[in-house]
Amino acid sequence: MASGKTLEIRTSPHILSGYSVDTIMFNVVLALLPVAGFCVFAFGLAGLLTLSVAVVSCVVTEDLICRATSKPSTVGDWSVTITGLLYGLTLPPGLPLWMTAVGGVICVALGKTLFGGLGYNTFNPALVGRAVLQAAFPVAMTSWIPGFAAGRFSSLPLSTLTLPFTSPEYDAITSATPLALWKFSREATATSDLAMGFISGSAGETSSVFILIGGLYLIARNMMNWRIPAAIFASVFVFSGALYLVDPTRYASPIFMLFSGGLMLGATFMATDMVSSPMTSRGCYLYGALIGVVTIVIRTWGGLPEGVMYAILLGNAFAPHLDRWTRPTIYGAKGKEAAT
Amino acid sequence: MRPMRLLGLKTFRHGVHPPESKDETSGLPIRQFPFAPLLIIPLVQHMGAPSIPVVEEGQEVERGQRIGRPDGFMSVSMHAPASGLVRRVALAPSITGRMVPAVYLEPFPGSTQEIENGTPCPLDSTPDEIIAAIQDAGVVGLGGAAFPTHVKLKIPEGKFVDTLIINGVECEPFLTTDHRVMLEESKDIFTGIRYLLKVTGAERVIIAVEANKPDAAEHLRETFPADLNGSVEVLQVKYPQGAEKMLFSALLDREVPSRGLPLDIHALCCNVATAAQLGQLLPRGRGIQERVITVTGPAVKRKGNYRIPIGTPLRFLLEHVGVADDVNRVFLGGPMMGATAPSLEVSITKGTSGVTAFTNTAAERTHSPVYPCIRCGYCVDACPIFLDPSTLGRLAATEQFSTMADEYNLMDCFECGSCSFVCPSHIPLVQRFRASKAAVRKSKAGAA
Amino acid sequence: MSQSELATAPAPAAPSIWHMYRAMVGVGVFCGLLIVSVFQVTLPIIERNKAEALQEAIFEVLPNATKSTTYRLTEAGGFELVEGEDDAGRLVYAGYDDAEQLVGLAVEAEGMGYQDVIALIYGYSFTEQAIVGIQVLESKETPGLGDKIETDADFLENFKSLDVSVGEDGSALANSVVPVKHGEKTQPWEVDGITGATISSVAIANLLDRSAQYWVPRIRNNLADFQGQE
Amino acid sequence: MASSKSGTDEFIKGLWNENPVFVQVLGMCPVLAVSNTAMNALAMGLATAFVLVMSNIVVSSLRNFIPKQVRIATYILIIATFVTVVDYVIQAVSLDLYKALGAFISLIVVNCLILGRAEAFASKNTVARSTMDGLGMGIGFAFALFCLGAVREILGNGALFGAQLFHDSFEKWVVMILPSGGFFTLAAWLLLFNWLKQRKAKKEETAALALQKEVA
Amino acid sequence: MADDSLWTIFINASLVNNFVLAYFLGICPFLGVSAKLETASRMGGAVTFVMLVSSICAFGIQTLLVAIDAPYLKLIAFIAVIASTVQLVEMFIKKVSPALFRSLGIFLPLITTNCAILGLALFQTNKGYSFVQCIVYALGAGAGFTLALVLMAGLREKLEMAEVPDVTKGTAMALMIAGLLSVTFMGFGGLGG
Repeated sequence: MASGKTLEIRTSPHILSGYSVDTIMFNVVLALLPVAGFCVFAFGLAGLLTLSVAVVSCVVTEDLICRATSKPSTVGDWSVTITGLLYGLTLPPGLPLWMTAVGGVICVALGKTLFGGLGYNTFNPALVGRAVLQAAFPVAMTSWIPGFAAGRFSSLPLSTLTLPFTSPEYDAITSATPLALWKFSREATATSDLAMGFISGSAGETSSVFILIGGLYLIARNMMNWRIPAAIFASVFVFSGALYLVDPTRYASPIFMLFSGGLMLGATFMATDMVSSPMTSRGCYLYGALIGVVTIVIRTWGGLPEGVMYAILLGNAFAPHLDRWTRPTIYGAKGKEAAT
Repeated sequence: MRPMRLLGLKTFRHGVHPPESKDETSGLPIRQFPFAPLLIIPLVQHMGAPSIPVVEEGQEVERGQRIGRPDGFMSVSMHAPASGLVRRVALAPSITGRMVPAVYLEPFPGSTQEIENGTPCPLDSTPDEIIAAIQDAGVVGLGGAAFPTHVKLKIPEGKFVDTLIINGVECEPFLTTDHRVMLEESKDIFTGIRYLLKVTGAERVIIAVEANKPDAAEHLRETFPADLNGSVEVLQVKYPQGAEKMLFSALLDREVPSRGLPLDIHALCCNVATAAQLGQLLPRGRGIQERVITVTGPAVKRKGNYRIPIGTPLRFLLEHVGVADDVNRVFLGGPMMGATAPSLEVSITKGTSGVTAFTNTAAERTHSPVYPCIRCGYCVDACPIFLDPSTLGRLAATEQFSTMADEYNLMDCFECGSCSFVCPSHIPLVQRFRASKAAVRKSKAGAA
Repeated sequence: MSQSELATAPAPAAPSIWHMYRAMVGVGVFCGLLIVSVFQVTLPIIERNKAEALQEAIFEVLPNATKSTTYRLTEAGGFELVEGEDDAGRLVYAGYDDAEQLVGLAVEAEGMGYQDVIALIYGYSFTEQAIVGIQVLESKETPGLGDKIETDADFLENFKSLDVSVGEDGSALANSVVPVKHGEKTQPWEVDGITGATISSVAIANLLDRSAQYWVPRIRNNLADFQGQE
Repeated sequence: MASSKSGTDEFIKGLWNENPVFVQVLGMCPVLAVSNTAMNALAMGLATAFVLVMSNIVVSSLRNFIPKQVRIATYILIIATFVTVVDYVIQAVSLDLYKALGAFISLIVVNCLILGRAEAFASKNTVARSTMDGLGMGIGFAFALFCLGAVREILGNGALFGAQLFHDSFEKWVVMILPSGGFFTLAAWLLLFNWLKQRKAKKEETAALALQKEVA
Repeated sequence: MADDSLWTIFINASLVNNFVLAYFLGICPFLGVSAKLETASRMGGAVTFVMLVSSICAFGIQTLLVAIDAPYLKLIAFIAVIASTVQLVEMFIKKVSPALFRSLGIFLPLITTNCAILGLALFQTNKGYSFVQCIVYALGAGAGFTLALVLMAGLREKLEMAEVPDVTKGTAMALMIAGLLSVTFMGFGGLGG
């Protein structure tokens, strides 16, 4: 044996599980690809452009901020790609691209890097961008184009290429989302259409099936906390089901509530953002239940047809408290007094 | 908290599943290891006060002869692992990196493996006599902690033990010593158990074996003496089940109070190899001269389970079994809790249960970059004592040590390494906790 | 800042009670004089400003009116002319044209909007039995969305002639004012909503309905009270 | 307290180095609440400045007349008086402005800046110096409010002082005139100030280092 | 307006028009006392309590001022009475419950000049609330203030352990969080309708 060999000293443990932040993040991106693919299929060029601009603006912003602060670029950990993809999937396709880009900058700058970057964003960055954009451009953010339009691969909605900082003009055909239809005219949408995505809505919220496939993949690989979506779905189902039983004409059916709007996407990919969600198991159940209940409250009694985004942001704000309240009792705490 | 019973097997809550890596050595019988040209026997091989040397430089000793006497109750005797010449009584490097007093012993060429018998301690002695004999035999916990066994067995007034647990879990990856001992020395184990039951007054004994050692469990069941009250319990495979606290909650559904002792829940845990040693030594009146050690890891050429004399220098050991050229890390113990050998000059002690050597390529994985904590919660789900390693890690990074100790129970951490193992950000959590604990102790000492 | 520091400032040797009284009373007198004099000076201007603003709003919602008087709902259910600056009680404003002919009444109404209370004044025309104009006095509706209730041309078109005719028994409106989705207005008592500002437009329709249900029958049953002016 | 400073110094410090909003972060409620347009912001700033100057003058001229024990009560009384005065004056001048500023004029009374200056400065200094201090702080406050209001109005309304700046097709950033926009804009200004401060500190540090080297 | 249901008043005061996040009232304690959860929740409790007391006082003063027809004394009367009431309450608590005083006491003088208290008094007068409505309004405002403060404290404690860039540290970061909370609370819009 080579006697001059230097040994490296490290403290235990000396083996690791093999999971790494970048592999987890990369797998989330993979899980999002079917959803993104369906978005492009349903909304054509508009969907493709919205997603691309969202991702590019987020990635470029992060890279530039890293450069400006002379830190090594953190683009390689894939987290900002997730942010960009998720953010793009929450936007209405056909949103003026300059707004998409502005929102992307807000996502990364306000939502993430100014708080210290990966691991320190207290709110889900994608939702920060979307919420600020919703507040800034309420009209543009609630103008939906119908999916599966003829010629969607050859032409763009009028609003997409609006010049920066100017107001968009809209095509004659805009359509209401299922939730808006229900809220303002009590029209329910067929469940099969909801599940398969033959509806209008944000880029990524229209196909529940692909969202669930992505979610199941991540759960199977233990890269997502299944308790959060489970708790959200359960609380939404129970709460809206109870209301539905009280008065089916006033309150929408629980199935409709589950499959409409951004609930699927939000519960599966946004609420489960590791950094901004609680860590303890019981905390995750409470967090999910809170998000589910607030969503239904806003949808049912609030002024907006959709409330998932706000519910998740509120959940993020509660996350530190949930972690604190549900911190597990340590081993042996039972007999602590007896011992001392 | 109820012990989990998945697939009908008991276990504790949380914990991790590192790759076991035991197949290469679990089937290899224990083999005797030769004497090194120079044995360096540290006089601190256990928790507590160092032994006091009773030999002088230039003195000839016989194998099994006492060379150190205990310094008070919290200390044990030390015996010569080989017949030979005491070269020096001086400082030697230890695993902690500090220099400790040691006896340098040069075995006579052709020194026999035969051992001289001392005064036997029969099974019908009084508990106090047995305890004295155990201290005299230099027995310490062979699982790794090296806590003097007789101290543990001394039951204070007013306390009692109802269950004795013999720990054959061996949850550390790579290590197979306990496995082999259970297969090959079951007779000694049961003899040891009889002594232990006698000393502690326990009513029953439970031998705990993980499900990945079915042959050992089977063998112990078959040879279990009919007159002994007890059983062999097979547990689910999970790390760190070998920690006695985890064993108590898995087997008995009892939790040792925070900063309390197993005695508080009327249980006592003893490593299976320790029991085997007792069974071997006490009836013959001998002291410990050697122990079974698994030498393994990707860098080791002739892996195996060896009976190695105490004091064998690491360099001699590795040269004898042969290691790959690109070896770059050697651990004393397993990869989860074992310590890195600071140099090849340290020697095998009573607490060494294994020697694991890694090559560059095998260690590559652990070189991935450190990311910020993403609060994935893996560590929270892994920690067997339900701490919040994520928050503790952040607090450690910002040096909020008193918060860590007062609000987040830092001092309950026993550094099993589960959190660091699962951390996808590769944050050296255990390392931070060790440093933080040291800082807390220092400030407490300063305050007092 | 300030308060905690102030509280902990060490107290010097106590001055006499007289000093404290002198200081408090002195400052009090000074302050009182200042306030009362400013109040006296500004009061008429403020009253005039308010009256002018009100007048403007009344003429805005009653297109043909050039003169207005204020009436109060009496406890008996009738209306009496309000003299001078008295503004107690529930008031309505009668508008007259150049020929001193009563053209209608302006009524103030409030209701909960999306964010906060929306306050508005609307004009009720006797001849048309309809609301002929509204003006929002106070609203905190979302800029860009909810504030369309003040700017959206299609929406304001509703109130050029919104039917609030009284039903046969004279105690309630023949048809309630109801909000409908944008572009689906078919009846004169329906309010064509604003897409994207549904809540705010519905709020307007609802608060008009509530107010008209209360006022219009009372006004019609006491028409004579307003004619007394001539 | 800074007895060697001239009146001009007292004036200047409030404008920049001790700017009540950007540096001391005082009186945040009106800063955020009524800064949605430049006009409102400026009006509010000037109203606050007026109350600040007047109360500083009165407090400093009465400083030997008011016993310590009742000073806070009398200061509040004096401030509340001037606030009431301002309240009526604005109502008389412009009803629209009064409506836009709403209850926040009355709330000047609890602006910690004013009580803070009365206690920390006016009660210990001459009338002249207190006036200058009040003017400096007041104008600094109004200036900061204007900075906020201008940004919010330009982005949120495409206008400044009600005059349209851009073509009709300018898309208004509604968020800027919403409450959250107030928080964000002030945060952005503070970020800018922090950045400038740090850059200055860094420059001084490097200059000092260079000097040290030269000396060595 | 005065015919609002109590539930509507409560929801509006606490969530839709949250005093801190929509009206910017009580920003100073919001930024100043929100670094630690412990103090934040106690401050919230103290403010709610003082709001309740001063709301009742303000209702009484307003009734009196209307009776003697002296509207110009409103501001002075409010501020003076609220300040002295808080002092009296402080002394009373100190005597009756020293434990409560220890947890709330240090905040009481700070609260006197908190604009949320005076704002509450002015708003309830402007809205012409009845006595019961005033109490519900005060409770709602207090609950909303406490909620905002506690959420803020939780997030700030979490960020205590973050490697926040130097430019963002301090008030700027607090304001950014407040802005994000304010955006979040926009979701409650229309709930009180």
